Amino acid sequence: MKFASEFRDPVAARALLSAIARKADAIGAARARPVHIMEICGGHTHSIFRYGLDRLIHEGVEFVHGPGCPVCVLPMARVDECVEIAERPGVIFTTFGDAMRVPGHRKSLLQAKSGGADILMVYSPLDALELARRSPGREVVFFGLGFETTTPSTALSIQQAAREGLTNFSVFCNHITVPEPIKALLDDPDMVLDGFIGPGHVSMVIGTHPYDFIARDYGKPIVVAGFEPTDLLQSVLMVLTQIAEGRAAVENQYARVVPEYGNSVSLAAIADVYERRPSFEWRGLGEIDASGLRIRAKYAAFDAEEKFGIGYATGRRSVPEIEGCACGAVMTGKLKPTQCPQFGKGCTPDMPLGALMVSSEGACAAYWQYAGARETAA
Amino acid sequence: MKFASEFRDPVAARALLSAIARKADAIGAARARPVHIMEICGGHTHSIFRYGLDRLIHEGVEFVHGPGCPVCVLPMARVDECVEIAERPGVIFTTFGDAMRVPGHRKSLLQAKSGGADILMVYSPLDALELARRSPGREVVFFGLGFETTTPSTALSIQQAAREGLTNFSVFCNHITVPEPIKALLDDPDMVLDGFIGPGHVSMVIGTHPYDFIARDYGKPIVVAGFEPTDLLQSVLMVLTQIAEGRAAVENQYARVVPEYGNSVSLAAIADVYERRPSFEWRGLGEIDASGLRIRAKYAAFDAEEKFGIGYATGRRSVPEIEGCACGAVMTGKLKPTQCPQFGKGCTPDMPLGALMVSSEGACAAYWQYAGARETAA
Amino acid sequence: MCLGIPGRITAITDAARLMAMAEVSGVRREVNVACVAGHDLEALVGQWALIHVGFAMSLIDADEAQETLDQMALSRESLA
Amino acid sequence: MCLGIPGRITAITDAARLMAMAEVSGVRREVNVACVAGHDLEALVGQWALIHVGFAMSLIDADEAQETLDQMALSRESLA
Amino acid sequence: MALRDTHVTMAHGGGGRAMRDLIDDVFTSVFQPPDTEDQARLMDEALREPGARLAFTTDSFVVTPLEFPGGDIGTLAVCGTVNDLAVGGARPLWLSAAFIIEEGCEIALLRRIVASVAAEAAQAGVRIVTGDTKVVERGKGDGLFITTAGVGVIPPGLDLGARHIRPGDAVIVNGVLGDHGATILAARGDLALSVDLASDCAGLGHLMQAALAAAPGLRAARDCTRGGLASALNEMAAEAGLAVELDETRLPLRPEVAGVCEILGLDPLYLANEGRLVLFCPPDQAEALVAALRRLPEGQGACVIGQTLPAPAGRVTLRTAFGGARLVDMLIGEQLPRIC
Amino acid sequence: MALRDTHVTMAHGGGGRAMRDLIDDVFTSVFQPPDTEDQARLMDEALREPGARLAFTTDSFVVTPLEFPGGDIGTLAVCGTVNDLAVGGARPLWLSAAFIIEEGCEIALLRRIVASVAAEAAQAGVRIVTGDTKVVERGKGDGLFITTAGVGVIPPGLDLGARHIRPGDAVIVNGVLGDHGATILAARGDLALSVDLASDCAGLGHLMQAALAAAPGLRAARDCTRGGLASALNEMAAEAGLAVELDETRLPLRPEVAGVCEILGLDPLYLANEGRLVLFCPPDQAEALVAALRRLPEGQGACVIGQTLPAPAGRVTLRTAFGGARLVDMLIGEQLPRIC
Ligand code: SF4
Ligand code: SF4
Ligand SMILES: [Mg+2]
Ligand SMILES: [Mg+2]
Ligand SMILES: [Mg+2]
Ligand SMILES: [Mg+2]
Ligand SMILES: [Mg+2]
Ligand SMILES: [Mg+2]
Ligand SMILES: [Mg+2]
Ligand SMILES: [Mg+2]
Ligand SMILES: [Mg+2]
Ligand SMILES: [Mg+2]
Repeated sequence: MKFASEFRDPVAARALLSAIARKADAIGAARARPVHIMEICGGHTHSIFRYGLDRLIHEGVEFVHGPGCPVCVLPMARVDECVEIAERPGVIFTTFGDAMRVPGHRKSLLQAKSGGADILMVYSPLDALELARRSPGREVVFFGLGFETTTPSTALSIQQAAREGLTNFSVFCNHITVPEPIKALLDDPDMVLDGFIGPGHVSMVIGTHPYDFIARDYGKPIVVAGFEPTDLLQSVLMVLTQIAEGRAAVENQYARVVPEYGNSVSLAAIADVYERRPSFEWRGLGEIDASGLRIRAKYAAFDAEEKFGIGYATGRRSVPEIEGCACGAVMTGKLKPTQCPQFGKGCTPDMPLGALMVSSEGACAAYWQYAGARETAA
Repeated sequence: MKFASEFRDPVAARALLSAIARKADAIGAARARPVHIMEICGGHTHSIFRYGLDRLIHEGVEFVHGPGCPVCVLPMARVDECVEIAERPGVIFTTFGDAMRVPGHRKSLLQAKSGGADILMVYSPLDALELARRSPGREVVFFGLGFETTTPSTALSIQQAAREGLTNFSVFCNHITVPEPIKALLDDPDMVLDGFIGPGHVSMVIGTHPYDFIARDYGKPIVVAGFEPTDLLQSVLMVLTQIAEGRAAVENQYARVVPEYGNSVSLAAIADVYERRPSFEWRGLGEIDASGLRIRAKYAAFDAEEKFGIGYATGRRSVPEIEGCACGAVMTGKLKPTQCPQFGKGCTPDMPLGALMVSSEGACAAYWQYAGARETAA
Repeated sequence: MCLGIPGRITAITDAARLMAMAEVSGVRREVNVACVAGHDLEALVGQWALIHVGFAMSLIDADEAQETLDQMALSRESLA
Repeated sequence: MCLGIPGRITAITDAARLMAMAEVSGVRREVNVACVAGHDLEALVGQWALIHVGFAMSLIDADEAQETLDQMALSRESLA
Repeated sequence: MALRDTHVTMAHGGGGRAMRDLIDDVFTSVFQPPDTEDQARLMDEALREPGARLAFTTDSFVVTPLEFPGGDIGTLAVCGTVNDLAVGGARPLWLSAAFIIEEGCEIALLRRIVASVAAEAAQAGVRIVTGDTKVVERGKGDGLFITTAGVGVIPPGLDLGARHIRPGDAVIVNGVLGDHGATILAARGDLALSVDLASDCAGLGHLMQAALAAAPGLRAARDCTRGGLASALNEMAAEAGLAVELDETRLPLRPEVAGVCEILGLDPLYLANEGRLVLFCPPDQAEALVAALRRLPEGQGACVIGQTLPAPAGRVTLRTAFGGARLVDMLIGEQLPRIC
Repeated sequence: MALRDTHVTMAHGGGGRAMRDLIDDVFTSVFQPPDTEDQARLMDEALREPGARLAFTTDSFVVTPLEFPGGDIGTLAVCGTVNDLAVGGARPLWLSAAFIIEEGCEIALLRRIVASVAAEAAQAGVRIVTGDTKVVERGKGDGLFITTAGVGVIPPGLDLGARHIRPGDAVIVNGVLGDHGATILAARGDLALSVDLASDCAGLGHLMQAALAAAPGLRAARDCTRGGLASALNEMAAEAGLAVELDETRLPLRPEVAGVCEILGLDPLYLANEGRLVLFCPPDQAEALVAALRRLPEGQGACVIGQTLPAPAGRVTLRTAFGGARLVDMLIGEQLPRIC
């Protein structure tokens, strides 16, 4: 596959691993005193485990798995609201596949579907739009979730629905943004991170400048990275190099896809359709100021919160999360997944308790699934 | 079963058969010159075959099976309209079971159901009413068909729906009346009938006087009969007795159920809800003046013809019936079912062509099913 | 046509809607009794009626039934 | 998060709605090209784009890709 | 791992851990099949006897409601296949059981039905040796369908079949007709009938062994399921090339079943049974056969109901109480309640 | 009588003439079962051999769409059960086939699928000896479900099974992975993907005979169906009490299948197959085994993909192209397309 296979070259990977080892040694990183590098994006977590990079890399480099899986950080109360909408008569609730298993307080969408709710898995909001066109008697709701990468797709779909005058299409908006939770993490006094791998696909939309504050205000290196294994290794090397050189800058390893100033069409669509919520709740992290988007009043006809009088629209706030999970500590790098008392006991991928066990992107699920952490736990 | 088993007594039956034989001999009835007695009602046809009375009775008495099966005489065009209504989105079309198999031009209700139409078999219009109460989002249509026996049940159901203010219940009215087709038969110059067995359950609603014209104007005996085998035999004996005595009167063998003037509540309900159509089409018999009922304007909200703009309401008339069937001749006693060129060939109970093969009440179907006429035909 | 069957009214189930329980050979079904109801609904209990498509259409007259049977017995005796 | 994958635009399928056919390893899917469309839609045909949830989100810059690969080769040589 | 879910979701059909847990916890733990491989490996000494033959049959079971007075879809699934083996003279040995589960099915219900399957199999002396589960989306199933297949062994020299029936043979049933069909009609609820009836569902393997012992000349037997006694007799008369004449006064029928039929205008000869069979034997062995059947609970109501006649081939008639006769033809489609 | 209907109605399930016509015209005329009784009576000389055993298995088949590139539900229903017999070392002999048909199913479609069943059975050298049809109401089925059960004979002395696997055994597959799963995902249409792929659906009975001949030390084989290669290996590793290590560079995969997986975020190791099996044999017989498999059309892509290790018991890992390793765990529920 062009623009992918070239970046999976084992020889190049070995070279990068050696270079990383030398650089790590040079800055004195060791198992006892590791350099902590957070990959913000769940896709990067996925790649690390899929290719076994965590086992291959120098033992002085420790990956900290960030909050960048929008499925994982969805709070239970929002899932409850999805279920509530999906169970309304006449509704066809459409969603990306991996959101189906996220537990709410009562049930997941998968369970609601088994109970009779009309829930349909789609690949794209365009498919939900097409379904709405073909089902004039039904209300088609699309479960809009995701970071800045995904936000343009729902914004463009809402604009298209408005152009066509569709009256039976709406989006249940749960879009969130990357910079705000990173800022929250950096503000944590217990924070141990030495640098960041920046999210490649978020950045293709927003560009690299939204991360300037990380380098400028907090003095931490960040390298926006592609998702292939050599992309990741090269980015780690670039972070280590900055550390070695005492620099902190925003660098772009993924220039083949990420333009410095992002994508103007996407940004315009987002700005037209969405506005910031004062605050939004993240599973494991709690409320974070200005971290979520909502649909602007001019598109209220396509806003499921308005149409169904549900969620932030009603002023109702979230029900508390479940007790006893260490997701926050794992997400901020303070604990490893296996150090959570629930890991593999109360919390497993088939009955997830915390955020990070939900999607295969989640740090705990990835540990379980790919890293064989189960044996460690058992 | 009380009021039934007593009338199935083989000893009494044998006595009645002997009395009939003597009476038949007395009036000179013989295989070559039989007395033709028409049982108007399909229920009587059914009993005759179920108990094998046609084989037991004196060979000079020949039963002619009348037009008294409302399922059989339903014209194809009306079935087409049923299908049209049933296939409308949102409709639940409810019907008595035996109407499901009646062929229309395109298909039967059974076939429409297999094609996805929401068609439900019910035992009573009350069940359709209850379904409408429980299904506020759906339009529940009841397929009202039947003679005067059944008409009160839909009239009372419509009155009840009106009292409750139900807006999603309607009746597709195909009710027909007995006296008019009998008059049409009697007016046929080729008519060969010597007397009638009158329909017991129709008469419990309308009483016996509506048949006065048969005796008075046409000089034919008629005995209103019950449905058990000895009821039928006794009624045949009463007809033969009238013939022997040169009388023609309306007599009531079924006095345990049939009051002389019928049932006043039923008649009032019919009069309140229904009015006569100028004319109605009968399968095999064509249009017969004043032989069908329609829902009065004051109950238009419960009239499926009005609600769906279908049928006689639209002024559209019937599509012609299929060629080559001898139903009319069989129904008027001119031919026996086995004499129809289609019997057992183009026309069988699983693929009925004509009216009389449709329901097991139909003369041709009864011949096929119970009398072993198949071998005769084959 | 017009399948009808004798059933015994065993209880009034909903006086307002004129509904009663009818029993045929141990089989129970709720039926409408509008056509046979007099002033005293309860008086129906224990009576036999001709049931058709969920409606009690006519009360069955036991005397008339007996008379019909007697009539048949007559033709039997005349045979003997 | 944000599963994205390089695909080649092979045809414009609905210019009004900005839809095009994209191909990934022989798998075809119609995608929206609003984010990458310039004045001449047809110019997209043959280009590679990053596809995410049915949208072409960004054109892939082959020169930049080569530069990144060169960069990697460098660390390989520095190893040798 | 023990299943924590209360309802079946699509995950339980996906081939992964959820499916394995469902199978292990709900099915395998109860059936305890002999092999871990997805095939049972079996042998029975009777199969090695020269002249012995293997009997093999299958049926899918679809019934609404899944549970009803007298049984559930699980008892049906075992009895139906055991009976298809037994009526051919085979000793039923092993059953497979494949479950197609609709998303949303309650797991507690599933456990009850699996328990029924196990109990009925134990009663019939057969083992559930292999199985399968599939989950289909809501609206693409009806709660649960079960398909069983059965393997048995026919001892050397035994050859039951309609072609052995001779004119004059006695026609015998093992009990009252139509209980199952009438029970299901009422249990379904949509006709709003209420009646104290229970399905006749029963495994007839032991009964057939008793029949073979009592009437060595037994010609053929068949269980009367869908389409009732009438359909079974029509099939057999056609295969035998003979006529069957039934005696209406001898047909065993509960008043409640007759009542359901009178109300709905149905013919009890066409009502489904799940524990009834019809047997053909030489007339001189009929008495012994009936007596032997009556000794077992599932043969309590056994009686002779008619006889075979040389012709016309394939015709079944019913002699009525007053000497009339009517054809008992094959049903056309399904029996639909009549109104008129 | 020849069936004149174009679509199945409830009448075709009612036990009467319509049902008989459907069965006679659509099924029996094609399968020509050996018996008119509702049980097949069978014997195969191989069964009488001392030490021979009977193998018995079942599967229900539910697939949307019913017809897809490379096969249909009928080919699946035969191949699936033939393969379950074959991978246990049995020679497949007889199949039962039970059809649950949704009201409204097109009869022409039914005929095509029945023809597929017959053709695939002929190809596999098995006979459809008994069967059943049921009709369910619209909205209570999904067009058609087929349940097959299969009976075969395992020759004396042959005992394949996961418990015989030893450390160091070679792990072998017979061809590219995931074609069936990817084909069905695309054919379903709801993801609007279009790709030139065909199901790998194939009967593997002949291939297993070739494998047994080439590698007399063959330990075990299993077909990789729902849950894919990963699930089959996890089950076998657990049963064997060993670890399995796969080599990523050796896994045979079509670019199109990889493409479908990349787009949807799926792992091809979990994609369903219907004509793929995984075999375990002593390392010194691996080469001969692969060569023998490659000689048959259904073994064209055969190759060694890994080996067994003594521990940890039940663990399956994948060695990646650059020497990393990841756990290949049992799937949790179904694989759901990922977006993020
Ligand atoms: S194991 Fe579960 S509860 Fe613990 S940190 Fe991970 S996701 Fe949260
Ligand atoms: S056989 Fe058919 S066409 Fe002929 S009279 Fe009877 S119903 Fe009519
Ligand atoms: Mg069978
Ligand atoms: Mg059976
Ligand atoms: Mg049978
Ligand atoms: Mg299976
Ligand atoms: Mg359902
Ligand atoms: Mg199997
Ligand atoms: Mg299988
Ligand atoms: Mg298998
Ligand atoms: Mg069967
Ligand atoms: Mg369906």
